Amino acid sequence: MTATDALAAGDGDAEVVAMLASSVGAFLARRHQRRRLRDGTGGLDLWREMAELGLTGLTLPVADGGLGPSAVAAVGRIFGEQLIPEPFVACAVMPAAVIGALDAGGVRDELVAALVEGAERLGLAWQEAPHQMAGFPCGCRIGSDGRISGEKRFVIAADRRVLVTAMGADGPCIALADLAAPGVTVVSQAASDGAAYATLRFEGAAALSLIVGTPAEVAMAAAFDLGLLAVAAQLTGLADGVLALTLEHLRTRVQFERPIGSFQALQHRAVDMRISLALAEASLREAVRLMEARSPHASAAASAAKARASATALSLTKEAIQMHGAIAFTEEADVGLFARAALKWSGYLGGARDHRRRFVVLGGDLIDDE
Amino acid sequence: MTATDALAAGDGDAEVVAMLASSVGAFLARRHQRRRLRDGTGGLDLWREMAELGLTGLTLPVADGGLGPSAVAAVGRIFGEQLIPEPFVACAVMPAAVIGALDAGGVRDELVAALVEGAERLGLAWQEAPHQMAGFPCGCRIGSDGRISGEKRFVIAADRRVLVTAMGADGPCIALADLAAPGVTVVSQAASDGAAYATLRFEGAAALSLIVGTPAEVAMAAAFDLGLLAVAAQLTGLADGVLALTLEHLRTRVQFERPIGSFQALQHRAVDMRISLALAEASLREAVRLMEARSPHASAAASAAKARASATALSLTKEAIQMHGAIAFTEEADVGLFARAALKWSGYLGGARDHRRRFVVLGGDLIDDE
Amino acid sequence: MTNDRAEALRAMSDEAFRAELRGWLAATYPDAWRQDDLRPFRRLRGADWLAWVGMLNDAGWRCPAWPQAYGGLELTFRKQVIYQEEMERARTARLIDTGEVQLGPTLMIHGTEAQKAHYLPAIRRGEQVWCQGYSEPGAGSDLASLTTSAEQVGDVFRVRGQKIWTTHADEATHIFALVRTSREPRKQAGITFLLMEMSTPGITVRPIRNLAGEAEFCEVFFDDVETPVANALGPVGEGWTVAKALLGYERVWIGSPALARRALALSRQLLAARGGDAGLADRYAELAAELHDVGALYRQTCDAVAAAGEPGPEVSILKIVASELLQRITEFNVELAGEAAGLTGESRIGQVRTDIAWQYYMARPTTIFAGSNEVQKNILARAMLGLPTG
Amino acid sequence: MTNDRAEALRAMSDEAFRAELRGWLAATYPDAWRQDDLRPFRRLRGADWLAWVGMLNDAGWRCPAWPQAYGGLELTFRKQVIYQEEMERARTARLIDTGEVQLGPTLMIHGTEAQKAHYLPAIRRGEQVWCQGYSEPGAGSDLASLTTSAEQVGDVFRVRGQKIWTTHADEATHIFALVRTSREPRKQAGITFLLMEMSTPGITVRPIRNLAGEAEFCEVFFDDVETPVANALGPVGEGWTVAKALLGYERVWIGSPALARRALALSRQLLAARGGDAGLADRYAELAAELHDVGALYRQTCDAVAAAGEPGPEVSILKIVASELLQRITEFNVELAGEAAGLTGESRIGQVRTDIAWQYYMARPTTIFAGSNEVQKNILARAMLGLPTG
Repeated sequence: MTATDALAAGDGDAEVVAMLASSVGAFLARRHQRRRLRDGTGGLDLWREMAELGLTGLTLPVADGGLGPSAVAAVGRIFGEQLIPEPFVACAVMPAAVIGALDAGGVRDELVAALVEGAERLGLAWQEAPHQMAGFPCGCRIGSDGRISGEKRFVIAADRRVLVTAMGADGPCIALADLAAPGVTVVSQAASDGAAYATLRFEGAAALSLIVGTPAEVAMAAAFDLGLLAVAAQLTGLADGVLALTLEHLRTRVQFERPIGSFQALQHRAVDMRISLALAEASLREAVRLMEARSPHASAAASAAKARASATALSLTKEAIQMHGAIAFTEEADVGLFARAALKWSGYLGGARDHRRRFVVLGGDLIDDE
Repeated sequence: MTATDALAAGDGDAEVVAMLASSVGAFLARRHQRRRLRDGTGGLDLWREMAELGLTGLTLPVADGGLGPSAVAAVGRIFGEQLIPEPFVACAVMPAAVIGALDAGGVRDELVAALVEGAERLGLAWQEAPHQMAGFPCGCRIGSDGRISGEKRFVIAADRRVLVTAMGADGPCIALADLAAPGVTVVSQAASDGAAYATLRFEGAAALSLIVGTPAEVAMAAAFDLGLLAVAAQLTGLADGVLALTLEHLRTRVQFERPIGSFQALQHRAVDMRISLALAEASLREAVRLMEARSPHASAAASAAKARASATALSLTKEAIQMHGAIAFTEEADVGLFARAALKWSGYLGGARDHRRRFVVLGGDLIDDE
Repeated sequence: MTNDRAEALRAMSDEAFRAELRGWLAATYPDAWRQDDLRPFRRLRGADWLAWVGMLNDAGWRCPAWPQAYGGLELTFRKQVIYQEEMERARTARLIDTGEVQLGPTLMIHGTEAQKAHYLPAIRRGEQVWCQGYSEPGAGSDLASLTTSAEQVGDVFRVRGQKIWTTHADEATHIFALVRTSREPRKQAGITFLLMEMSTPGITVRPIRNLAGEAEFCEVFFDDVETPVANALGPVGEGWTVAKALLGYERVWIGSPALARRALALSRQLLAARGGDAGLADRYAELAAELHDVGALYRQTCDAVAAAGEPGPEVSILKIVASELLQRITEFNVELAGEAAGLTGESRIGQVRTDIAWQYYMARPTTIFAGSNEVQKNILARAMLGLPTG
Repeated sequence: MTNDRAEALRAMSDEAFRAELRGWLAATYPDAWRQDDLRPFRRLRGADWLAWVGMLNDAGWRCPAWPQAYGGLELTFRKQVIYQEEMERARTARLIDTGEVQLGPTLMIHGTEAQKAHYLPAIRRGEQVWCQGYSEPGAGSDLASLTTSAEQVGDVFRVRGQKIWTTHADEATHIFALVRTSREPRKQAGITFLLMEMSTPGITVRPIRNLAGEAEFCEVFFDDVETPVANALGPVGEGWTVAKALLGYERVWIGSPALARRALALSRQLLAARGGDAGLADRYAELAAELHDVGALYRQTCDAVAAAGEPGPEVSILKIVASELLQRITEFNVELAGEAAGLTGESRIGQVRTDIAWQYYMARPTTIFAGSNEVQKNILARAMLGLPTG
């Protein structure tokens, strides 16, 4: 049973998801090499090709062509295993979840089209400080005139426009802002997976309010949980990929006239790595299951999956470096690329400790008790 | 270099301490078998013999025959390695530190004599709840009429009388109470090292105030730090003993036609055990050095040593059980005795987490920075 | 119990089956036997054991995995999983029934008709209580090096030697044991699977008190014990193969995190008794999230077994993670209890009536028994990861 | 520097010596070179390296361990410890001086008078910058399997092969390398310790960019490089023994927790920037207490070496604990930084100007180089614990 099969198992659209995963795999084999990671993302052309495969609108409602959590997880795993730097989570999974929640009409139609066609990478700017969980931090305000002020951080790769969360007179609001508009400053900084993080500063910049109040909160919460699921899937795929690389190294690297994988101390550590991966896969599948079922425990399970995947990706890449020895420390070694991406993704949308705390706050520890 | 040598190194009284350790070692080889642990402590006769060796007054001032921290640590290590259940810490190290601080005169002379002759095991009742650090918890009050009310917990093996900490009108106070007096209830419960824990309840019981105010606080603080040092030494000795037992097992137990100590995975774990022990020994020596030097950092170092020793004793006994296999789980196996004593001593006077916190609160993390 | 009963249960939907069992347990199971904070890993022994087996028989819940031909319920694996889940949910005490779980399935494969007719009904009714004689003082992880011998003298085997770690041997009426009937170059050859009555002259049992003060395991001594050659199960000299077949679904259940869940429920209460301590809460969250993940892996593995029919090597992962997590949680409870962990016997911490040392000790052997975790990792390294031998 | 200077330092009390060095560093050491939150493990390179060696020479602080006969200060081990401590305390950048620390002592033991006269003064003055050519792509932990060959042709060796992980080879003027001069049954035999100028025709250096984006290590290729036979250090074929002698006190310094201390200072600031988080504070306390214990072990080991004269196998323990602790602290800093750990290059967290990924990456090789921790544990298992071989 492959990981993708496993994820798809029990889902009504299993066949669709399997077909999607297979076409994504074929596409990436053609378009992507890990080495590309050093050079940043592939730009809008590549993004458009991904859109053609249907990857940018997976979290839209079914009526708009969305496929739901199991598809998100299946694609996320492939992005992780192949270390794809394209901003799948930040510019597809999360914005699509918000856009799908908008009232029908002009702006929604235009945004859905932009997403589905891959015409631009739309960002979702919600976070204002490290370690923040979803919600509406109060630093960013929107006036009744639609002007936004405040700062957003850790925003990934928006090309032209960005969805921004802000507090207004009528409560939480998600608005659409143009990055080229007066009063918007964008400062980008390279990040270790190849996709930059940006800080956006709004100083009375014009924005278009899209959704307000409880619906805005619900949309943002859904986007966050789907984002968690997707990053957890990427991290799990990453862990899978780096373990495969390491096992291959253990089987073939000879020192002291033996393949180093025949040394028992390394064997036991390799088994521990495999066990961590098994738990990450299990936690991810559980989150998919509960999200597909729209369970009240879905958010807790998404946090558990993100926590486990973050911890697993960090520990497996560290062990992989140690087992590869010095060669792992060179910039050109693939194992180092896994370590760099793990560093970024494990912290993105909150780290292991943050999400274990959220898991308990949401009552995840009580799911199995009466 | 033996552990005892190492502990004595750099101390002015190194020779005296070495002689003491040697005589204690010889005495215990004659008087004690580990097996005795199952049957509780050896009673007052054995205590008196220990007193004759000078073990009960080690923390008295030099003028009263005390030998100071390095002697406490050296003796504590032997008690730990041999799993001696006699209440060395609770009825010698800690009460002697308090008694030594009393004003010269009648009661002091009598108590010093009782200690040094081993006429009775005097307790020090200060604690009122688990995880408490030294100080004067407010649950126990002493009136101006010398009557005490309140409850003390985790008191070890007082025969007849006990030193009690209480809050009075004039501030903190250490008083002397008779356990047989009206208004005193003693409830004992067996503990896993063979020496029982008692809960003492005072309901207007008569007591004799011995020391009040800041001097009482200073005396209690000194008793606590010396107690920490002594338990840390016992735990370090215990870790040393159980590692020796385990290494012997690894060298001799044959499975799959090989001594199991030839398996690399177990070798690396055995090295990790030895490393833990090395850190416990180092932390203990550092605490001895700073206490001997009356350094302002001595309390922090004592907490570091207790934290490290607690964690090491627990982890080494767990690993020892695993490496011994099923046999370790029998009540008659020595390795189980080590596990049981580790369970008691690692929590006694506060566990690893408690003491790491105290270490930071006392600024121990800043010792090496300017 | 009749075939009608089995058929009725088999005909039910999974949900109805679950509701039926849950209702019966709620109505029937004695509170005194339930696992609680004092005895979170409680097992039934002696008269309680017999009484519970009798209740299961009377109400038609006995032997869920056995074929109807032998009086079992012949439930689907999915319903067996539900059966385990509901027992755990009701906090029923663990029932060590070596006859039902281990010997029974082996008899069905390797037993003669006479053996099956003689033993299986008695096992089901609880009239025979079986124990397993495998380990020896010199043969633990390396079981094939066993030396207890059985010499054929006419139509009897004369058995000499010693077994150890025999669970509940002091309450068993019968024992099945691996004995050496010949010396062969390959250690696994020449071993025979032998059935014996505990009352046979020459068998002596010595219970072993464990760290927690309980007599859970025994030594069993064989001093020229004579047992009919007909009591060999399967061919003489083929006992290693017979014993190997015996694992089956047992390997799934042993990976259940039910005990870890009991232990964490205790953690939650001890943590509450400490009053908001954020550092300890972080550690609790870590263990709780791990339990969640292990629980997910366990359920998914059960689903995979239900689909595939046979457990693969990956069930060893469950045994490792469930046992190690159980230990870590009991260690956390020691930390939470502080000084009280040093007490022997019952103690009260806040409102919790518990015995911290007992649960700590009882969790120790889970990483040692049923194939030590080290041996499991050796096997996984080769079977699952394809790592080379030295 | 004169012998007078060395004699003056030797005559000082330890305390006076410490005060003298501390005062000089405070007055002289450029702030720009100090380790800080941005570059907690900073090393000097290139022109800075040359400038600092020049300052040390000018002020009479160069070569503290060398005998006066070779222009060194010939300090007691105790004073060498103080020298290290004060350098660390002043947060001076690490100075990788393979010539002073590694080659120098070996030359003093195995060098001919001509070799000593030619190389030692130049090393001391900083005119020769040496690098070490040991590891090869196929010979890492198993160094004895090296294959770079040196064929004797008349009075020259003709060297062919490749070295890797040669620190700072791109800035070195000279290299000492282990090369194979004959094939022997025992892998360690037939190896020769060879000295070469980097400018010799046929030597090519390729810097390797590392995970942190720095070119710290190099590959060095030997393409029919001819070097005089007289450049062998020690007997031809005995290079393994010559190289072994080279460890000495270096094994003590490598176990210093100075880098871990720098990393924890960063943790403290990041923790403060987070504002009271009790869960993280507990983790900080754990690491801080461990640093305290490792620091105590380090100082005690230094004292023991000062007393006994020679480091024993237990110094390997220090290398293991110092490197693993350093890694754990850098991982904690990653956790503290959260999303910011994913940034490449300088970032600001609260008031801290730092580079989280850089310190995380730079800590990785400490458990791999200078004898991987796994190899160290193999050795300790035998040498210190007396565990048997398989």
